[in-house]
Amino acid sequence: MKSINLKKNQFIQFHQKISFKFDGVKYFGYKGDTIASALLRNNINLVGRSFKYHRPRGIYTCGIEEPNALVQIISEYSEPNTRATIKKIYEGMEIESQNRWPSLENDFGSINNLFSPIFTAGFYYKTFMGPHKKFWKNLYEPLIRRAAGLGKPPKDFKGISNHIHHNVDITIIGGGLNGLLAAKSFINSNYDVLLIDFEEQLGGIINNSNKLSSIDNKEPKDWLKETIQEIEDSKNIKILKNTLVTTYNYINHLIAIEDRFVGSKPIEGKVNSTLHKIRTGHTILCNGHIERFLSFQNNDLPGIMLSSSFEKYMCRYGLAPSKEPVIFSNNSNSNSLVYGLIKAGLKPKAYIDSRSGEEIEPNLFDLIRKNDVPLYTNSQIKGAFGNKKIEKILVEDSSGALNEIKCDCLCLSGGINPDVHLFTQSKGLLDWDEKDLTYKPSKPFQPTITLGSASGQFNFDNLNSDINEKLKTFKVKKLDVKLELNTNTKYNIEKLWEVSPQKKSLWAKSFIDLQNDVTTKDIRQAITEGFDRIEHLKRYTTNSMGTDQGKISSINALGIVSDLLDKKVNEVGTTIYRPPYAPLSFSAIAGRNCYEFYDPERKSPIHSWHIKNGAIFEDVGQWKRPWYFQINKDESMHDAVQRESKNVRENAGILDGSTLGKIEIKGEDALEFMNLIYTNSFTKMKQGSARYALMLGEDGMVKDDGIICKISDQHFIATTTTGGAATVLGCMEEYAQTEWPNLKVFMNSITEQYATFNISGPKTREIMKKAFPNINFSNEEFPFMTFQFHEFNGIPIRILRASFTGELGYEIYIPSNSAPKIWDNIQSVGKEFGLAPYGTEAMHLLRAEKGYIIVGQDTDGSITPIDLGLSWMIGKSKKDFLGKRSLARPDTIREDRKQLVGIIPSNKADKLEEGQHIILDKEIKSPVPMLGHITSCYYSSTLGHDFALAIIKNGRSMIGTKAYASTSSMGTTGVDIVKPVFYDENNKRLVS
Amino acid sequence: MKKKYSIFSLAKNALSGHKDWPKMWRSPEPREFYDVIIIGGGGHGLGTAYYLAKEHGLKNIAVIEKGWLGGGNTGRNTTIIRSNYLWDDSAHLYEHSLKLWENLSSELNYNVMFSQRGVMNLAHNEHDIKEIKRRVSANNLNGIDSFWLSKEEIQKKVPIMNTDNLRYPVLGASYQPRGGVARHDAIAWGFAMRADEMGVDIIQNCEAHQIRTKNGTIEGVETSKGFLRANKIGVVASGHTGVLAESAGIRLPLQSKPLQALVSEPIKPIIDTVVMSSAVHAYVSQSDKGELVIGAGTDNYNSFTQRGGFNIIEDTIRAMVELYPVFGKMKMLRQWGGIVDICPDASPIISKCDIEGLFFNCGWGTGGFKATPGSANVFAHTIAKNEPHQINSAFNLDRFASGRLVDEHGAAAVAH
Amino acid sequence: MLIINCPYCGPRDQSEFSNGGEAHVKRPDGSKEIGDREWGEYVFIRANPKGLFYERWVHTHGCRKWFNCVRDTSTDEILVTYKLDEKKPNLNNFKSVVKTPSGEPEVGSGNFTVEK
Amino acid sequence: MTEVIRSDGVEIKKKVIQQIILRGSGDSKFNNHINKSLKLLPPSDNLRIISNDNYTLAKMSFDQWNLIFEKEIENKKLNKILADLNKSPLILATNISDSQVFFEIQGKNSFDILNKLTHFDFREKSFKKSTAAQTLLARVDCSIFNLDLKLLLSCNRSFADYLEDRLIDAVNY
Repeated sequence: MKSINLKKNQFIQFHQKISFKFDGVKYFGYKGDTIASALLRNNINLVGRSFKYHRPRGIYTCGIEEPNALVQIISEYSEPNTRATIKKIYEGMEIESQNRWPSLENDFGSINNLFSPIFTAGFYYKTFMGPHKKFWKNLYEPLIRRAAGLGKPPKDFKGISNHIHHNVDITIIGGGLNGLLAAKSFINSNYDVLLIDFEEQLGGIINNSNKLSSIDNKEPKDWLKETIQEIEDSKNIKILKNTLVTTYNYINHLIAIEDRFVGSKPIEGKVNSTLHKIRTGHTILCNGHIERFLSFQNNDLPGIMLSSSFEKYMCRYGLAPSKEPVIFSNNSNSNSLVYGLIKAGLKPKAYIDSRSGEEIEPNLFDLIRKNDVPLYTNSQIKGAFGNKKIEKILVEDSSGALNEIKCDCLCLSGGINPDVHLFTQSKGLLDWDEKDLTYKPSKPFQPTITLGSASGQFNFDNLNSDINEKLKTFKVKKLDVKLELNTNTKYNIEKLWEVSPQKKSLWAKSFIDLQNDVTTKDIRQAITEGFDRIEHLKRYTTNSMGTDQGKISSINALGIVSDLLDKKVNEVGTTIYRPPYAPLSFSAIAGRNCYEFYDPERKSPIHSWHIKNGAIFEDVGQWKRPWYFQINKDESMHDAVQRESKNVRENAGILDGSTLGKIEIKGEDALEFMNLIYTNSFTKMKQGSARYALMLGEDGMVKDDGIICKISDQHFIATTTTGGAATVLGCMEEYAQTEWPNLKVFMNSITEQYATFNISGPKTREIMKKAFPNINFSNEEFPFMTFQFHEFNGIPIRILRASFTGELGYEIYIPSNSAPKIWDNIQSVGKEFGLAPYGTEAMHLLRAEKGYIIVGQDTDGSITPIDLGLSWMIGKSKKDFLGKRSLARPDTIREDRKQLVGIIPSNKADKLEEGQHIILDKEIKSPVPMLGHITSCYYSSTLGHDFALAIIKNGRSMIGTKAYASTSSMGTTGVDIVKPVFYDENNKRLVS
Repeated sequence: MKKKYSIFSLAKNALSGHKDWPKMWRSPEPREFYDVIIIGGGGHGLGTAYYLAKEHGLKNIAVIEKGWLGGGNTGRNTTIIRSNYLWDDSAHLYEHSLKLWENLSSELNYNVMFSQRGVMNLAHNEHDIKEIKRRVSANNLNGIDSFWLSKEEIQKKVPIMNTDNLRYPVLGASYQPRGGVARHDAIAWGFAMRADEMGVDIIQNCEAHQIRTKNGTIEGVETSKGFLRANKIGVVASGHTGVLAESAGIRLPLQSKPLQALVSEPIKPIIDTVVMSSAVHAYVSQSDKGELVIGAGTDNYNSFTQRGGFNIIEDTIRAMVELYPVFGKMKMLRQWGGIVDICPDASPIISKCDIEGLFFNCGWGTGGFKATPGSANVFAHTIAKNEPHQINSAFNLDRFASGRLVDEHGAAAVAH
Repeated sequence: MLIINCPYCGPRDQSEFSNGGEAHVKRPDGSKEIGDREWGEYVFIRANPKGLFYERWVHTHGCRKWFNCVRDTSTDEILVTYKLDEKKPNLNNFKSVVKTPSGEPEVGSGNFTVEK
Repeated sequence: MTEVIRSDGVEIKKKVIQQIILRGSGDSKFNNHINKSLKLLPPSDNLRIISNDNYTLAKMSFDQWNLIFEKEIENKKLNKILADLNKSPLILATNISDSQVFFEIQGKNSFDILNKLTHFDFREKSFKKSTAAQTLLARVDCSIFNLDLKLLLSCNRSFADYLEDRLIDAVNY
């Protein structure tokens, strides 16, 4: 392939040379070149090896539809599968070809081509099963996996991409002729408009082809410059360049990705890509068309490319990949390439057209005649041949004779398809156009408008009327632009999908999907085997499942299938176009919502104190809660937890309970509402008292628990578990609004208004007396499960006497901003009494000694209050509450349900493990019937041995008997089943 | 005539240019009467017909499918297979299926590419650890291979995983070595081919409209190709089962929600096991073609459009790029959705109902693919014997009245 | 992502809302006698039509108010949203797009790309 | 009042602002009672803000109003207003001054910054001056008050550090 530079070009800076490396060799390109155009300048066309047969592959297109030229960008964390036809080069760029070993020139993988007659469609379903199924895991699959896949894995990469949301009335996708005209009509209207184009410069076919000779009697370049200026000056139009719309979701929600480093190396620490998330009232699709190829023997040889791509390299990148390409076409679209070549002082080696002589456009005929270009009409290419590049082609002319033409480049055109990918993503329907032989948008489902070739209008004559008609609803100014064309032709095409090879050979391949190495023979084989539905055919042959998703070939496959099945193409249908339009970077999707911003770290009002005092934190939902406190760096968790819990039993400990949910329930019917939500009855409850309460789901299972404080019949405060805060509030609001709207009741979350300090232990009373001198903490004045409002240094506080550890305890509720001061005060006052902070682990241990449950750990959504032995909490007299009816269902009143029990090892020195199961067999020969499992288990320094809570079948009636607990090493430990309480059974310490 | 597939049959056919391969299945017009009609041509439906013919000797069977075989959830899932479920009933059902998977390729003589590369469920907080340790213990006692892996052991199996500087660090995982992935289309085509060989009529583009009953027993089904009479009808049409049940006056506790998944571009091997993470609800494996197959969460509303919101994809990917830094420079190739029909206790329904001769197999939620052969096997038994098999007795329809549920919410590893 | 018109705050992105399943399902009065099956159906069974569906949404990250909505589950098209205390809108002024009894719509399901 | 970040076209400050939630039916009796004690008639339609020189009152939904004290007053005076409001059984007032943190955002690029964190439509035609909104900002529940010269943004205090970091990040990237 001998390329030639065309220096009269406004996009390439020929004065600015750029060096880059491809497979270790240094080459030169110019500023504005893509990798593909730079390689073509250096006459390199072999850029990769195909997926299955490892055949040599070249640059086939000049855009995003590229199936072959996928390269690895070593200088950018070795990013795989990058399209050479899109990525712009920069100084010092390092690029490697993919999927070949040891080198591109001689790839060991091409041995597959030798065995290719066996490796046809779906061969892997019919073999790799013998001689034993172990072969698949240890031999066949590893081999297949190593051969498959294109690029090598990239390096670890922590990118910076951000998201920008847009809310606009109109989004115009595509800044070509139609996009610019549409945008012009919205200038200074009261519509917010977003114009998006994938290229660095707006203009589309104005820049990429020779079709237009003048617009409104001006040079296309000048008209373009003026129009862009006009649009940029308009206040209501925003332009996004280098931005590709990848996804069109339901209710006009678009996703687009912008590359922020086009033509330069991404700078660390700078945003390298932006994901635009656009909510638009209307979408106007003018993203143009894509040319399709033709199938014939060896249509994959390097040096073969699409004719409009060759033309785009000439117009957009100032480069003719070859001085004298052969052109093979079945339609009028490739006329403008002939015009372009001749204008640049070159000419095609031959022009082959499958159409008959009369159908050839007159001005093309004159152009070819005047420049004596060999013309073959009614002719087809039977095959292309050459070693790792095209060297000659075999043409069967109208008389049937075979002509051999030597050439270094072949331009193909099988017709053009409107780019309907985004239109079908919007759930619009397509319709086959028998005249233009392609699918065109027909019935939109959302407010979607298609213009220009994206809507299937391949001629320019009714451009104005089409746009004015479709934009009528917006009442914008009418368009009347005058166009003159270089090749003023009406689009004309003759049906041609495939040319059969000259001689029958097992190795002759005519490709229908270049990237996945799918041949037309594979399609015929799939249909003979019964995979005649287009979706089956795609999955069986993997046709159009590559990274290009069959952009230049999927319509051809439909044509071939409709011929084989003798069905109209509309009956064959198409496979579903799935987002994204082109592969979308993971880092861009993640945006800033990852790494340090993955999820908020919710902090309690005294979080900084915890950090300063050696707290080790645990994640509880989004909260960070002190798990335990280390008095020095090498104190183990076990020692810390034993120290903390012992201190609560002997002196006093203090826990930060601010993360528990706190909901205020107010209103005239607050009492009736609370009786409906919780199992307990609050009617006879005295004002100023508190009660431990359970909340069930409608299925009767325990969902959450907490302490309810009754200020009055019209005012309650309920606490919830940390994890349950949002769901309990949500459930209350749901039932208040949807089931009992007649009740006058309101709920406010006051979780963050108050910090909560739970202090408990034998010496608590002395500490509280010193910390709050003006309050009387005697048992008579301040009995168990009551609360009082006080003021401390002008701060309104509430103190509730309750305890989760089984010791004398108080919960102090303090407005969050004043919490740190009071916490510090209690710490200093409590020092002399041995007061020390404790974490969640010690709290779990202490509450388990008392047999108190933790919802979510001792319950799993399938446990009722009766199972937990908490039937005393059910207000028997109440006529209704959440889940009441479910408590009377056959399965809920069963006697042998799983019930809460205590477990201690028969031999006190033995260990118990959480999550293990209680069984009756000493030896484990699985499957073993299980009675239930250990929900919580700890070593207790108070008891001097391990102990656990468990939920087991028929639990209560088994108290006093022996059983076994399984161990993680599949052994068993003898256990005694006891009552689920291990400390101060009759609560003397609580109420004294 | 029994089709034989091997390297030798491939070589023989290569010589004649692969022109004379036999058709995988006939596409007959429906006959007027069948002993059993299976509504739903996915993996479960085709498998049921296969086992009815093979193990219960029934001959006059039809499978009717409104679209193309395997076009529903069979063709849309992330192909993960495991049996480490919590409750005994579920564990036995999924283990029964895993055992069938293990020699399905040889039984069908069609390579379903079941790759037992192990399945890992990550724990990201203390609550996860407790739940996973309980499940591992229950699995072992039910005879299912299941281990607890420490962070170091995870690192060895999945070197690309970043376990520590994460918002929710990886604290450990459960691991089932016999779990893995398979080629989803192959099981549908394999069952269809062998069922067809035994005389089962497989009829595509035949949509069931209305189930017809007469005083409490089944009569037949109105379809787009006319009324088909039958003694027994098995409805296994995932989300649409509820719609059809309604036509027979039966209300099923199903809710159909979109579940999304995506694949990356194909690259050389980087991950050799399946990793599931329910806390950040994202799970990943690498297909033999080299694409990373990533499952996301469900949208929280009912829909049959097989599409979901982009926010679900965002939530999964932002967890992935943190858990696997190597994904930072990779790209999403394709994104789609399926319809998962979910029961309130996240367990399936394989059951008779009040109408004689009418059977339902649905409610698989996100666990359908791994259960394909096992579900088909026990459903065939239920239909043939008019009594549930011991394995699926717990998954009856009236468990919702009695309250004896099999609550597998945690095990499905997908927050729904 | 859908746009949902909250009756109190106006049209908002779907990420601000949570779904509440089927609407107009009256909770049986707990105090009256009710059979196990009937109660089981209230707790567990909700409509799951493919087509027009009366459902509930709550503006969780907004005004936190519940409201009802009619949506076509075969295309996700939201026809109307209305307050809890408003009458159930009659649907005959909404042209049904359903073509086949199993609820496959003419256009908008996204399950096929060419008109049948 | 502490400064969070100042860059071209945007300035963000963090403030602790006292706030009271009012719940009630919103009928005329309710409105008149509030008018009597606050000398400020509550707005009638949803998400509207009415303010005088010492209070700002925003109707967040048909049964909830937020009373914001831009000019700080001592707690004693606040508790008196609270008690006065609660006297009538129609009004249920709760002090939530400690539960939220406020960010004040000014400058012509304010909306461009916020568009990086939320889908919310800040255009004039959908978010007029002196209206309020509750939405998600960087996945955190926020209330936004569109006052004439500035924007007030509030979130629960436990999320405040995270939201502050996200605002700074949105200005830097």
